[in-house]
Amino acid sequence: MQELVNRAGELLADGSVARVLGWKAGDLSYNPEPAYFENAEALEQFVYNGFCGANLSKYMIEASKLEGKTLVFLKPCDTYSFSQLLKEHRVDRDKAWIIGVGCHGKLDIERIREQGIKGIELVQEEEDSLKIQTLYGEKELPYQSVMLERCYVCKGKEHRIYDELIGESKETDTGERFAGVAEVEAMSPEEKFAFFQRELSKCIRCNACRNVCPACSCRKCVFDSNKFDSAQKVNVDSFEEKMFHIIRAFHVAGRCTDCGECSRVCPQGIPLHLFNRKFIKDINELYGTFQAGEDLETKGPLTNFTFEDAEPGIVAERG
Amino acid sequence: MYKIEKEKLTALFQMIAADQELFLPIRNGGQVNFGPWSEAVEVDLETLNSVKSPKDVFFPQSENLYTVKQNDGHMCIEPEELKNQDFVVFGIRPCDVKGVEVLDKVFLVDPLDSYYAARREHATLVSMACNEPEETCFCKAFGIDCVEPGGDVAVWRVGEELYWKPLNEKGEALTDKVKSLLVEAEESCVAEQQAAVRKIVEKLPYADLSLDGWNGEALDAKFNSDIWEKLYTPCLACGTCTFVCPTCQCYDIKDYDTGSSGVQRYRCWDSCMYSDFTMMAHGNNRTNQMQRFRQRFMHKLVYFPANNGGMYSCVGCGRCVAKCPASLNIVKVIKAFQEKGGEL
Amino acid sequence: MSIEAKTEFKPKIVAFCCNWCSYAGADLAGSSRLGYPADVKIIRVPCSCRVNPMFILRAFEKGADGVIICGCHPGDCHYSTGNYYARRRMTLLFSMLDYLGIEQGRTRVEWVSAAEGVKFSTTMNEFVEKVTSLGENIRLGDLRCRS
Amino acid sequence: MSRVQRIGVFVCHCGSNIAATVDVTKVAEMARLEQGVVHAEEYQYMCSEAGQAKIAEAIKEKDLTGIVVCSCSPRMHETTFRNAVERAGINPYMVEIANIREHCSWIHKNKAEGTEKAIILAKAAIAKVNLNAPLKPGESRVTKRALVIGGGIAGIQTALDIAEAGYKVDIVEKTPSIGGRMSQLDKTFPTLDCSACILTPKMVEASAHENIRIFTYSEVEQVSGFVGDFTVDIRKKARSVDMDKCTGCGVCSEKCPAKKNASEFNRGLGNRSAIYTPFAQAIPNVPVIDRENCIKFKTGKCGVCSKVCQAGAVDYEQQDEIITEKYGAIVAATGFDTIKLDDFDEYAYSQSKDVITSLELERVMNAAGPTAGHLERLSDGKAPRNIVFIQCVGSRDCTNRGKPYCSKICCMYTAKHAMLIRDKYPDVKVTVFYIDVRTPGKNFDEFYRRAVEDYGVNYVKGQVGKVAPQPDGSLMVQGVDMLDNKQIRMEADMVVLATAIEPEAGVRKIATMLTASIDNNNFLTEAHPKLRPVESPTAGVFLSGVCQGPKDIPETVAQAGAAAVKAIGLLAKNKLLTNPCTATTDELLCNGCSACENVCPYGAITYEDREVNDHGIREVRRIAAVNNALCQGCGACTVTCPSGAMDLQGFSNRQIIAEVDAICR
Repeated sequence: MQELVNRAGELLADGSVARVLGWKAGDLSYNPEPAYFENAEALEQFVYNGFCGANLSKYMIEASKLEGKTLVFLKPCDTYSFSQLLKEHRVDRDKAWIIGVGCHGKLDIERIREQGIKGIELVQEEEDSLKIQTLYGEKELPYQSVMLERCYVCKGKEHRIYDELIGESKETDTGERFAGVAEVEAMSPEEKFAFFQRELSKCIRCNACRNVCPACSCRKCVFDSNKFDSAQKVNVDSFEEKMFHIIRAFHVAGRCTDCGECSRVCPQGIPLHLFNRKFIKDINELYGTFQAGEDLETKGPLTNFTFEDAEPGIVAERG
Repeated sequence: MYKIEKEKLTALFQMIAADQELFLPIRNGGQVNFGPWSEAVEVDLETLNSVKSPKDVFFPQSENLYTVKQNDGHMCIEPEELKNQDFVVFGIRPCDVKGVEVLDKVFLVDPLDSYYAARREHATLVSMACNEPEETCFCKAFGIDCVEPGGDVAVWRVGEELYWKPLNEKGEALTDKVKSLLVEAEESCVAEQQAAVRKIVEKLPYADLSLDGWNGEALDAKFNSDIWEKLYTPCLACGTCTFVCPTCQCYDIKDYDTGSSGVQRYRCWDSCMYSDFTMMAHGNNRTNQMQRFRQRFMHKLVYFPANNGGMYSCVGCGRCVAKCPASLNIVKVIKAFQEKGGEL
Repeated sequence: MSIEAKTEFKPKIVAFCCNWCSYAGADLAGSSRLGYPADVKIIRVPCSCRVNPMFILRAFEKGADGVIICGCHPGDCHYSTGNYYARRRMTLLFSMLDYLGIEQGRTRVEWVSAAEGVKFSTTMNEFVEKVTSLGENIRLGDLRCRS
Repeated sequence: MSRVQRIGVFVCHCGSNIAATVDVTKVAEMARLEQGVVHAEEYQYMCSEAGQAKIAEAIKEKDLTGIVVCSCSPRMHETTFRNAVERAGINPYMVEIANIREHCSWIHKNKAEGTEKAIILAKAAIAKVNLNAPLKPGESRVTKRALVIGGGIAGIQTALDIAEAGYKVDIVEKTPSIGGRMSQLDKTFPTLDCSACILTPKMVEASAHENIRIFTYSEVEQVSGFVGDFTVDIRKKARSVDMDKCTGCGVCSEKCPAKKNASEFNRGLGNRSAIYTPFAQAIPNVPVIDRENCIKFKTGKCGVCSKVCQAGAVDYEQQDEIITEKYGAIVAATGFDTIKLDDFDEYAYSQSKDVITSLELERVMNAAGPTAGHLERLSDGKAPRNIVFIQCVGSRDCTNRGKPYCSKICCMYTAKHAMLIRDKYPDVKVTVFYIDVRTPGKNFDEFYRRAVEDYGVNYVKGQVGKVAPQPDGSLMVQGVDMLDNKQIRMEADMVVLATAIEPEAGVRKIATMLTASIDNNNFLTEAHPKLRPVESPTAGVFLSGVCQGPKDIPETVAQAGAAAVKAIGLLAKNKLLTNPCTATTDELLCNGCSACENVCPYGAITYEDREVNDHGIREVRRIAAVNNALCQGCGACTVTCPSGAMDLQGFSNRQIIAEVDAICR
């Protein structure tokens, strides 16, 4: 981490960048926040640890409007989001100084709490394990057991776009990316319906999933505007939960890099990635493997077609 | 003071729910929220905070106000029926009880909110003391004692027993209803645990959070401080903090055209974090996120106390601390001003 | 389609037809007096690629029991490529609806040329029969719209 | 549009067409209750003078801002009513049609049902009109030049007529010479005059005309733009001969050592050299080198043609050339070919040289053909004594090996062939197997009867099941005589197949380039089968000749002229009004993400950095800009735009949703 601080300090000092976009130590050991640092003094609060899951690429939309370059620290998966945003002209490459940071997988505080751990005073990251001091005694957990869902199906620790790289990474993808989707696909219509009904009924329409999503970069979301008179502030009816999440998933289909932020931030722990990943799975199966944000050239699957594309009837045929 | 064995809780719930609605913390899809009791649901009294505060028992996230119908060219208005049945809220935490008191200040003053008032009138609150406060708790800062529950009935969970103490007539009435399941008990039975929990509260990371300087007088100094510019930057402008908050009371009023069964005029929670919050014909009086962000905390810590004899519209439940996607929260705001002494 | 079922339940069905092929196909069905149930109501759009998934969900929200999209045959799009985009969009949307446990039979895409009055009418008859057999759309509707 | 509308609803009886199954009075009554409706009436024929007058009247009296007509399909009368309201002083795009005839009264027997549906359709139209906004068509210029694709008799005639009217016109022909199928024919029915004699003068006239440019051995590569302003890339394939230098002496072809190449012009019955002109009267009379079979190109050696060419015209280095030209109108005259007979083995076409198609027979009978006009068996050169003609080979054939339609010309040309043979070789026996003999057309039936009565051609109603080549080289023909219902076995020494015709292979590619639709049989479809037979549904694209459907020469020439007139009518205009139902961007919602640009088939969307004032926030943003002249209003962009910044005028998101809501109530 010190390496990051030093390098940031240099670049600030020699004026290569006007500010640094990184993570600032929180008031609890697990809640660092995305923050700008303008000088060395501020950098003292810089932190990079297992709880720095936040994907900073979306902040670059605003940062692109500021004077001078912004140094941004991006994890491997964050760089997919950045290049997708670049492809959509939402960020300015010339305004960004990208330092790709290593990643050992990021931690999920909710998973830690699910282990029955309460009153967390201090979390210490050790090689492969977490030492957690709580008001109710000390606990130890294997690091690998409490990572964010996305880390178990990591797209790989290779940065897609960067100016320089600092730090080592460790592969964490022990899971099967589409297992969750396949599980639902295997259900009967009734089970599927019940499953999503249960999950979505928790939705409080706080829009955290949308507002954190790098693909949901619309200046004004259709659900906030009257263009479709589709503006909604709340799910009055269970239909509206579906409407919101289906359309959101559809709007980011072919653009979603599967960064997993939506699931990370949902206060009700709804597995929102199951929507986006369903589209990704279908796209891969029907139109050939596609990974948004992998490069800047490839045409998105929904702004593209082939003469031989499957007919919509295939949905029924697949059963 | 009475007590009842924990195994008998289901019997207790059955008895309460026999002739009225019973709301209590229910675990569904891995999350705990308040909901109506039934044999089918999984009651969870262990989890400290429900994700959504119980406020929506009284102030639902959305509720229809009235329906406008058209019969061959003529308009007619059908108001929504007000709550007219008694019901019980069980397991509401001391901080959330305080939250309801905050809402009362808004909805039970002139002009009275009849929808809210009807629900309050018919509700009996069974408030439950906390056993294991968490690092996110800071109710103490607002003078709340998490082992001295308010409401109509106070309950403590000690060992295998649940201790039950009516606090007023409503409480007595409910107690009479379920007397057959209760046995007399000594006040002192809970004292030991209360002491133990109070000790823990002293050790909480936010134990010494001070609200010095947060009051009506502080308006200009706080409002004009440029700390806000630094504080708000990570804010994603989502509504998580406001929607999990037990005291946020802002709402919007919208129409929904149901087609054949008329146009429903309903109200729903709104969030001062949203760009169209208080949007007016000319546009919006808060044009950027800093202003929206500032509004939320100024309201809770300055405007509200200024108008309500010093009562803050925050109760330290810690939900925003736990849930903010950008790890922002009211504590960070309060501290930031402490450290910088409000200046800078 | 069982007669009883038909008499007790009449589905609401929205058909989006592209102006150049399918709408003309529907006209031809009409001028050829090729009947199909009155439950089908047609909305004219310039091209199948104009059909936004939001329109389809909106129809279901407001009480439709089935939605069908008709466009020119692939290769014959008046705008040359519109229906290719529509094909991908609808395939993915339908797949998502299926994933959510919504009955497959409630949505359909059919390519109907201006010359295929017969196909239009048979398609609509089939579709109505299918939707009728599925009954009222409960899973994907806003209950406020049901009285 | 926020402004409150004053809507008038007009319900048409269409005589009894609508009124019989829809209670029009009820429809008008119910419409009156809808939001914005201030007037509703019904009338016998809304499209009539009187009907339109009623609309105008109501507009004046009730100060209407929007009109809903419940009548027949908008494809029928939308324009009629738009013009009517415009004359009455309101914007033509404030009209919506509820199609209660084709989509309602004509298909629903039960009056209650029909009425209920008609009311809903009316409500949907009313809901839409409530959100209509006045639209103003833009203007686009007209390039005063036409393109004719195909240099057969259809293309030549169309080009000549357009040129005669004083407009420039280019012909693009993919083979080395214009002339097309007609140039392959020997004689024409029913007059029996020589095909070349009537075609050649037209070819010469076309090539000599000051307004006509001819690109032979060329193909259309790409078409962009729209009516009045098409941009077309034409590929001039390398001819390997300099057209300016070549004198057409023909020595190169004589001296060319690679002589054994099947002659396309003679349907492969004769040979040609590698450097060749397809036929004597070819225009231009300039040879091409068939690089596939040219020794020089295959081995690098040879080069005889260039040695013997006095003019030094042979140029092995020549490259394909792309010519880009603008056109106001495009006429497709791509013509036809005979179908492949691979699936018709029972006729032994592939097994015996003496089983030929009628088009091949044309070459055999032609003085310039492979047999110099002598009727002889291609297997042994012997003169045939028994010739059997088989009709409808692949025509009126609903198995998927053939074509469901009637090729139309076969009955007549077979009568012609039979007659010519009997005339020239009276001792040759001619039998024709037919399903029906179809002779509608001036002097056609007379012609056919002459064949039977004066020339003793033996017509047998029935189909041939098998043609079996015999060891002695003769052909055993097995068929049925349906009239006296008996099996027939007869020996023939030559069999001629009246092979079905189908559109030229390249037509699908061209149709796609022109965004002109084609039917299941690859014929280009007309805008209206009766009322607009020579126009394609795509504005500015016209149809000439067999590419639209089977035709004989006089029909083709007539349609070619008609297509020309339509093109001239277009070229005569200085400006065109463009469809105002185009996409527009809401600059405050646009993300500048390029999604719309990626799906626009017309390249109508570009991006510009524009300063916007977003509720007080002033900043420069990348925003999509739609070129209204290019936008054709398909709406692809509107769906690909997640924020809904892209919307389509006349079919806006809110309009369509309003219709949906109205229908689902």
